[in-house]
Amino acid sequence: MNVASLDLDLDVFSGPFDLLLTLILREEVDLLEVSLADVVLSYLDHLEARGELELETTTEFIVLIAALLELKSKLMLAGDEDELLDIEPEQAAEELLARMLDARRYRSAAGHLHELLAAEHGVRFRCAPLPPNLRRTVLPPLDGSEDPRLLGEAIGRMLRMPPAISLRHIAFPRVTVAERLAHLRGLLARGGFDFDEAVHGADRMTVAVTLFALLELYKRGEADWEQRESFGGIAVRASSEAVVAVAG
Amino acid sequence: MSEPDELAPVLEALLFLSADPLSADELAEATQGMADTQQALELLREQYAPGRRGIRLRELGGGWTLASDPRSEDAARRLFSRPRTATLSPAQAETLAIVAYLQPVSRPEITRIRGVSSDSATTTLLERGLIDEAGRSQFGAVLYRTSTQFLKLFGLRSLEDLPDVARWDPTPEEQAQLRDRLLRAGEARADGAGA
Amino acid sequence: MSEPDELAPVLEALLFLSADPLSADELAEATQGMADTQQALELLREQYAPGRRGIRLRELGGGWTLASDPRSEDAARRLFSRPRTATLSPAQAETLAIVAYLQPVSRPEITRIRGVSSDSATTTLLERGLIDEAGRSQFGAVLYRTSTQFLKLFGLRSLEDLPDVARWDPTPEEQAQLRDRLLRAGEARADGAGA
Repeated sequence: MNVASLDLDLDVFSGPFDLLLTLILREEVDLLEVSLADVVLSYLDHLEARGELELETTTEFIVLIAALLELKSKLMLAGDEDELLDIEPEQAAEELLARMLDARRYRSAAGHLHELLAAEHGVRFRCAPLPPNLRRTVLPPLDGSEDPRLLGEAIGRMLRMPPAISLRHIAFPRVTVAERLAHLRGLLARGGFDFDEAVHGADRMTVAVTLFALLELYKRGEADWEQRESFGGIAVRASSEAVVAVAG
Repeated sequence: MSEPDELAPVLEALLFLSADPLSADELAEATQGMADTQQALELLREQYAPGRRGIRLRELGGGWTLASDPRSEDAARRLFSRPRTATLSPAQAETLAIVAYLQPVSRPEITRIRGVSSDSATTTLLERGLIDEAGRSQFGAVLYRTSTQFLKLFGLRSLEDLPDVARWDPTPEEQAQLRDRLLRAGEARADGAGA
Repeated sequence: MSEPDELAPVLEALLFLSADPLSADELAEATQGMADTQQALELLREQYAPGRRGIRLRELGGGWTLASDPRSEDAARRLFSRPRTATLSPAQAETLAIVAYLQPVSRPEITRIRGVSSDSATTTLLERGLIDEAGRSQFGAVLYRTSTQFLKLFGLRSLEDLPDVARWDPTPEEQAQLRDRLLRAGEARADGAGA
């Protein structure tokens, strides 16, 4: 089988691996919500069921998973605030493609090295010490011929820390239910609104918090809504009670 | 100045004695321009033409070196009771290929390309003398490069003998297909699932 | 059974590869009696008749061996016995720096700081007399310190004369001990490589 058709059954997704990839790249499934560990476990189960190791596809799988892990870690720990959650699907696809090509390239090069080595089969070299009368004398270097700065520089190089993963820029939810309540009440005061309009241009987190705020308004009897079909628009209006209250 | 046929035996002796390949310059320097080194090497090359002798003259690792003819391998294995070199595992071959093409290259970089840790492969390649340390990267990671031993064992005159790595890249059409596969392979299913 | 002139090149290869003389019996066993070993050796002897080649076939201590022709000795001496000054490889320089600044220091510590095995560098430094053993750590690992020879090579009167590393320190504001900082950086690099 190829990696593409590996069947997955995850919390947020069930279907073949290539579909998951496609959905991630089209941003229809949030990579942050995909448990890559579960994907790996599924693959291991699959391998166990097959009882054999398919080297080619396993390598492809490892490269893809590694690339997804890196993408995911970039999403979680964006190095710069501007970059936060800012990987375009095309960019992600290009990166995955570049990874696959890189891995493929050096795997092929490794195959070529195997061929070279095989072609040299049976070629041996002489390995014998020089006759004593020809042995190279190694002169002890002169006193003071080495510069102590060499040592200080070496220490300096080894003191360098590798680039640290910064946790500074993890996005903590900055939007609060109170803020969204105020926003929705403002819209309601104008008579009513469409939910899409209320969250126009907002990020995922804001959409979720706005939905909470809407539920809160409903619970308090301030708003009613209507949705004519699944996934259709949600029309929100002030509840009749509230209207009466206002009118009264 | 003597004749090439007087110089050839001297070069032969030097090549016999030296563990490392010797360049024409090194040979010329050691023989202090006794005669034309290139002509003498040409002469030696004829004497060592494949099939004539049990020893071959090879141009490897930036110089000239003598090596056994592979036809004696069965006998050599019986006599020395060890194979010429251990074979490379797939992980070692991939690591070696990355070092050969990208040198100097660090371990994290190798790991990034392979998608898996390459520590034990790197250590084995170092122990077998196929790669050497080559300083540190700007982030402090040890860098690696291939050794003369690598060129010798793989029958290469220099790194230039390695084919262009782009040779194994898929054609632009295939790349476009791969890109499509990544972006849209599951689209039919995605649409099916979304309905 | 093949002819002596097919066996001769195989014997030639075996003699070429072996550092020690090989007896006729050993040669016969390795070639599993392909042909008459004595006849093939006779043939080789003719090919290697003195004066014809830069390599000679000699009978030595009950066996046969190849050796360079004495006429190439001048050139060989120029090539091989030129005195050479040993320089420090990057791995040796780093290992020596760790020993110089942290002494006494153990091999496992050196490895942790460098992030790669440093056994061969340590061994070379010991052989060159630049470092000495200095007892054992509480965990039983051999400890190293620099030698008087080291001070001479670097033109230092005492270890106090070692330059202040602050000059090359990428983060001089760090307060922790040099040893702890080196270990921490080494381990951080090792973790990064494993990711």
